[in-house]
Amino acid sequence: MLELRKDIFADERDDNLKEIGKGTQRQDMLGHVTGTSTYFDDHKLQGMLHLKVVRSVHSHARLRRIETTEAEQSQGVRRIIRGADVPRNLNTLLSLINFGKDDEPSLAVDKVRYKGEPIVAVVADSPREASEAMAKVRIEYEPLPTVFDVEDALKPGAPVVNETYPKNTFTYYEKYDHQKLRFGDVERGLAQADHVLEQRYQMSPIEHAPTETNGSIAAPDTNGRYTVYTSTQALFFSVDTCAKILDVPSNTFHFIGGTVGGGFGGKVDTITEPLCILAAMLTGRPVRYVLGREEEMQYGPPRGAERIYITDGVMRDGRIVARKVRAYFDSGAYTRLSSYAAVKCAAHLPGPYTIPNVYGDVYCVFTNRTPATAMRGFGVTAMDFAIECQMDKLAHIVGMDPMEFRILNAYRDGDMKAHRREAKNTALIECVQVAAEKAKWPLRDEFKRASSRQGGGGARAVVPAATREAHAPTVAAAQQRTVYDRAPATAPSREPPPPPPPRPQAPSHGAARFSSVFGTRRR
Amino acid sequence: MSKTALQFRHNGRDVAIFVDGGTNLLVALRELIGDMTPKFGCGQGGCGACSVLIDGELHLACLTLAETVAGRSIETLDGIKQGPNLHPLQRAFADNFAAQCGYCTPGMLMAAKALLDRNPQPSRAEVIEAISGNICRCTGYEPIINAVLAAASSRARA
Amino acid sequence: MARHRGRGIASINYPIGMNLGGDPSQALVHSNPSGKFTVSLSSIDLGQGMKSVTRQICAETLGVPVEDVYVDTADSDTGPHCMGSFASRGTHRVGNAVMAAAKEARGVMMEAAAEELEVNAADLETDGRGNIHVKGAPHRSISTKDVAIAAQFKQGKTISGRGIFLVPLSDVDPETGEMSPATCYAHACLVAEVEVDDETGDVAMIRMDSAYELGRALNPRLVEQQLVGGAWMGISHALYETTEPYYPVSSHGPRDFVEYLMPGPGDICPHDIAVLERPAADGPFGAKGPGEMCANPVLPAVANAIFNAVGVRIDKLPITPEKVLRAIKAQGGARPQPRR
Amino acid sequence: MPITVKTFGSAGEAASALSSDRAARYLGGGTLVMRALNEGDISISTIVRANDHALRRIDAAGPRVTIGAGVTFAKILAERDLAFLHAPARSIGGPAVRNMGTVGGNLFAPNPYGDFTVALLALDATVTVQGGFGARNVPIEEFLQSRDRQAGSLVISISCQKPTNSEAFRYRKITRIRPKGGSVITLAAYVPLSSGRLLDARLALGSMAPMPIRARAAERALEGRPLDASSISAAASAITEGTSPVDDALGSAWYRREIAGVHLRRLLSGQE
Repeated sequence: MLELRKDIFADERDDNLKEIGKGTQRQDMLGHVTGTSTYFDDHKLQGMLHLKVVRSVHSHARLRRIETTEAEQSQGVRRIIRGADVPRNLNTLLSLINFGKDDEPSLAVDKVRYKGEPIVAVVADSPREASEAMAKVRIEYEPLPTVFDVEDALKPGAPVVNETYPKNTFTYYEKYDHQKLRFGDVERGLAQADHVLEQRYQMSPIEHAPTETNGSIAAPDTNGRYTVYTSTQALFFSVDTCAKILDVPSNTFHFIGGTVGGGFGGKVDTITEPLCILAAMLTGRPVRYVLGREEEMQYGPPRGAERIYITDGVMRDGRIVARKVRAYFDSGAYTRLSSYAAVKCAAHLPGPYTIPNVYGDVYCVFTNRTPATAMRGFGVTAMDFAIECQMDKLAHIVGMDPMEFRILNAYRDGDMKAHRREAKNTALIECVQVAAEKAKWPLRDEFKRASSRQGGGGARAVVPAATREAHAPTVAAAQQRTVYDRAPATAPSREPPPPPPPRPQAPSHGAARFSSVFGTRRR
Repeated sequence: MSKTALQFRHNGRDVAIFVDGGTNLLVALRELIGDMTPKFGCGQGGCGACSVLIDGELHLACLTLAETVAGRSIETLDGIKQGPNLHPLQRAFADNFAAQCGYCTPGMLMAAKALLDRNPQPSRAEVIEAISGNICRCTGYEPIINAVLAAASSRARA
Repeated sequence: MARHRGRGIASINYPIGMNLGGDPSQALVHSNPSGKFTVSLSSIDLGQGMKSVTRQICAETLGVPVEDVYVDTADSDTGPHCMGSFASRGTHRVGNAVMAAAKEARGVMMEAAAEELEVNAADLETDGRGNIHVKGAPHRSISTKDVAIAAQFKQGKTISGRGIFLVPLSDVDPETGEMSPATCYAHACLVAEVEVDDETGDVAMIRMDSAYELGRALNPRLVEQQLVGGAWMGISHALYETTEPYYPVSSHGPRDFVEYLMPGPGDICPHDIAVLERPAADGPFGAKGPGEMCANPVLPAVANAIFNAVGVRIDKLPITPEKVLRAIKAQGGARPQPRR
Repeated sequence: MPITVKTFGSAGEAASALSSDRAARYLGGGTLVMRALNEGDISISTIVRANDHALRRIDAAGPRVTIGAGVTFAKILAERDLAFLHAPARSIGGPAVRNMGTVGGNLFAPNPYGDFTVALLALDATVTVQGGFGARNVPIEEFLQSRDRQAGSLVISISCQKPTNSEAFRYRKITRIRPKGGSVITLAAYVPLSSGRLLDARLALGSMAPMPIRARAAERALEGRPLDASSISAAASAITEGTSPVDDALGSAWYRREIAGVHLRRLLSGQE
C-alpha cells in the first residue's frame, strides 16, 4: 500500500499539474502483457551464427599455449577469435571519461586473472557446434598464486593481480591508493567521546540476476555499418567502448536497445558487444552472443564485495562526535566501475547525519575474482548497512530509542556535510517521523516536533578549522571502548547508570549541540 | 545434419517445421515458428520465462524436446488474447502494474492461466504456489499475486 | 524452541545521479503534422519506467494529454546522447533534458498558435486536453493538431525542441574529498519486523512500514512499483543473496535459480509505504529518483530487527540462518530485547 | 556430433539402445537431460525415448503400489490413492516442473534435487530396472549406492508398500525459499506404530550425503519404543550419525548437522 503524504512540505510545492502526479498506465504495459515488447534477443536474422567463449579454469595463471587448430576444423565452426584478433585488446570502461587506465583485455593473451576470464571466442553455426569446438581448444596454464581477501591483497608480497596496478589498488589522482575524506579532527573527537564503538562489516558479492541475461546480436548492415541489438543499460557507453576496442569510428554502429529485461547495474559493462561485433566483422554474418545463466551468475560482473570498518565516538547524551571509516571495495581482477564506487562511497560519509569529525579512507582493491560492477545503490548499499547497524548499536549503548537517536543526529538544512557542501532540501527527520507513525512506534513530543528545516546551520554550517590526519589520540580515562566482532555492552554493572533521557533537543538548540566536542565539558 | 519433420498445433493453428535432433521447444517456437513470446531466461528450468501450455498443462519450453510435442497443442502468450481483446489476466496484470521490465511477464501469465483454467477461484496461497516456478526480479511478486486474484474475481463477476 | 519477533529501523539518504566526467543527457522532442509528439532518447528502459515517466514530463511541459506523446528509447541513430540508465539518474537527468526539449517545442507551438489566433503568444495557454486558447477566453481556441498543420504547411515552422541537462564534473580534492557528488538527495526510513527461529536461525519477514521522500512522485504507481520491488530486493540482499556463500573463499558459487537464493512469493510480507515530496530545486517538477535507494534501508533494518528479536548482531551479509544460529549459540541462547 | 533422437515402442528396446551407447541418455521429463544439452554438455549425443504405456502406469489400488518411472509428480498429485506421496510430490519444483519431472528421473537427480527419492527411500521402495538382459528388482538403497553405474540401464517402475495410515509416513523438505526452493535438508520418516510401539521405523535424509541415505542410528533409537518425547529426542540426537553433508550454496555441512535433529524432532512430534 502506498500513501502520498501531500500534507508534508506542501508549502514548497506547486501541485497544480495535469499529467504529473497521476498514476498513468505505463507506455510499455500493453507490450509487456501481450509479450510483444521487443528485447535484443527477439530479432531473428537470416544465417545467424552463435558465439561462445572459452573461459579460464584458473583464478590466476600464465597462459603458456593456446592451441585452436583442431577447434578451427571442428564442424560448423566459422571462426575462432583470439586476443590478437582484437584491434585494441585493452580497455577500461571509464576511460571514456578519463578515469583510470586501460587494464582489461577482451580476450586474455598471456595471463588470466580470474576464473571464467574469456580466452578464446568460438563462432559457429549452432550453439551445439560451438560447444563441440570449445572442447577442442587446448590451453596450457601455469597456475599462479591467488589472492581473494581484500586486506590480504594489500599486504607486502601479495600476488600482483593486475600489472596495471601493481599494488593491487586503484590509483587516485596519480598519488593515493585510496579515496580520502577528511573533515575535522576525528582522533580528537574520538578521544573525547564517552563511548567509542569499533566494528567491522562485510557484504559478499551479489548477482544482479536479471531474468534476461546479458547479450547482443550484431549484424552487417548496408553500407558497411553494423546493426547491434543489445541489452546494454548505457547505449553510448557501449557504442563508444566498441568503437575504441574495435578501432573504428563510432558511426560504424547502429545500436538498438532500450527495452531491457532487467539490469540493476549488471548491463553497464559492455561485456558481449565488442566480441559479437568483431565476430560479425570477421565472418560477414549476423552473430548472437548471449550469456547462459550459469555464466551470468558466475562470470557476469557482480555487485562487488565490501569490507567496512567503522569507529564511532558518541556522547552519553546521544550526540555522535566522530566517525572514522575504512572501507575496501573488492573490484575483482579489473577496474570496471569499482574505482568510481569508492569515490561515491566517500562522498556518502558519514551518512545522513551531522557529525563534526569525519574521516574516511576508501580503497578499490584488486583480487582474483570476477570483476565487479555497479548495482542498485552502488557504492552506498553496503555502507548504509554498516552505518545503520552502527547507529542501532550506538543508540543501544547510550540507552536511546533508535528513532529518536537518528532524529537527534540527523542532518538538517544549512548543516555542513563532510564533503564540504551545505545540506539543502533535507528530509530525513520527516521520514523517521512518518515511518514511526506508520509503524505505531512511539516518539516523544520533542522528537515529533523536530524538523529538517529548523535547527541546522549556525555553528553546524562551519567547515571545521582543523582538518587533521589520524594521529595517536589521548583517550579519556572514563571512556568505554567496544571493539570488533563483539556485541556492544549493554549497560554492564561497571558502567555508570544509563544517562537520563536526553533533554528536549529543541531544534533551535542545534547550533550549540556540538559545543562539548571541542571543549572539555563532560556530562 | 538430418532434420525431423514435426507437426503440432500452435495457438489453434496447425504448424509444421523441421527440427535438428535435440532442439528444444523454446528454440523451435522462437526461431522456427517466430513466436517470440516465450523468453529464454536460463535454459535450466529455473526461471519459468519460457512457460507454455501443452495440451493445457504448464510446461517449460526450454526443457521440452521439440519432437515430443508432435500432434499436441501448444498455447503461448501470443495465443491468449480473445480476438482483439486482452485476456482478463492480461488486463489484470496491466491494471495492477504487475510488470516492470516485462521479461518474466509472458511466463507469469501462462502460469497464471494454467491455474485459473482449472481453479477459477484460487486462494492467495494457491496463486503463490502457481507462480512459484517463475522468477521475477523487479516487482517483489506482490503486484503479480494481486493481479491474478483480481483476474479471478473479475471472471467471477462476469 | 521458540520463535521471537523483533523490530528494527534504518534511515538513509541517497545521491541522485553520478559525478564523474560530468553527467549529461539529451532529448529531442518533435511534433508530427497531427500535433502528436515523439520524444527521442538513447536512454534505456530496463523496467524502471523511463519511457513512461519522461512521457508524462513531456506532456505536462507541452501542455498536451499524455496520449499525444510517445517516447522512443535507445537508438543510437535517432536518440541523442545519454550517459545511461544507472545511478538513479533517469528521472532527474533525462527528465530535465526532456523538459528542456519540450519547453523549446512548446515555445514554437505557442508562436504558431499565436500566429493563427492573431494574438501574442504570451497571452495563450494550453488546456492540457489538446487545445490552446487565449487566457480568460476559452472560446478563442485552436487545437494542437491545427497548430501543427499550420506550422508545417503554412508557416514553415518545426514544432520541435532540443534539451540537454548537464551536471558539470565536480573535481574532487584528493586531500579532503571535497566535492559536489550530487545535486540532490532522496531520503527514507524503514521499520522491519521479523520472526527468528532460535533453533534453526531462520528469519521470516513479518511486515515493513516505511517513509520515502523522493522530491515528487511523478507517477505514484511507478513509484510504488519501484518501492515495493526494491524493498523485496532489500530483503533478498539482507537474508539471501550472494554469488560467494563462503566469501572470501570463492567456491560453491550458485549456478542456477535454485542455488542463487532470492525470496519467493511465499517469503514476502506486507509493506505499508508513505511517500513524502520535498521538491528538489533542480529536479523536473521537483523529482529526485526512487530507483536505487529503495532497497538500501531494508538491509540494516532487518539486521537491527534480528537483534531486537534474539539479541545477536550479524554484521556480515547475507544474514543466513547459519550466521544467526551460530551467533545465538555463541551467546548461549536467544536474548530477546525489549519489544518496541 | 549432432544429436540423434531414438524413440522406441517398448521399454526393453529403449533399454537395449541405452546400454549399447555410452553417449546415450534416456529422456524422461527433460528436467535433467534437456538442461544438460542446453548447457552445452557434448557428452550426450543420443537421446533415447520410449512410448511404453507401462512407464506411465500407476497401480495404487492394493496395499502395494507400483508407479511407472515415467509418471510425473502432477500425476501423483492427481491420484487419491497416492495421498501419502502428495507431500513429497508437491515439494518438487514449481507446477511446470511437476508436470514434466518424473519419478524415475528423480532417482538420478543430484543434490540439491532428488527429494522424492528421499521419500521412496524411507518407504523402502523397490526399483525395477530394465537392463540389456531383462528386468530385475533392486532395493532402492542398493540402487542409489550404485547409481553412478546405472546410466546404461532403464528404470521401469518403483513399488512400495502403502503406509497403514497417514500418521505412519511423514515428510518434510527444509528450504530457504518458499514455496519452491532447493533442499537444505529433506526428511522422510516411516514410523508405523504397532500396539503403541514403533516397529521397523525407517528414516531417510536428503542433502546429508552425496545421495539420499537412511539414518540407521536414529532408526535404532526409535525401534520398539513409543513415539514420545524421549524416543524422539534420542532419534534427534542420533540423526547425523553416518551422514556426510557438504557445504554448498544452500547451507554448510555444519548447519545441516545442527538443524537435522531439530527438524526431525519437529516432524515426529507434529510441530511446524
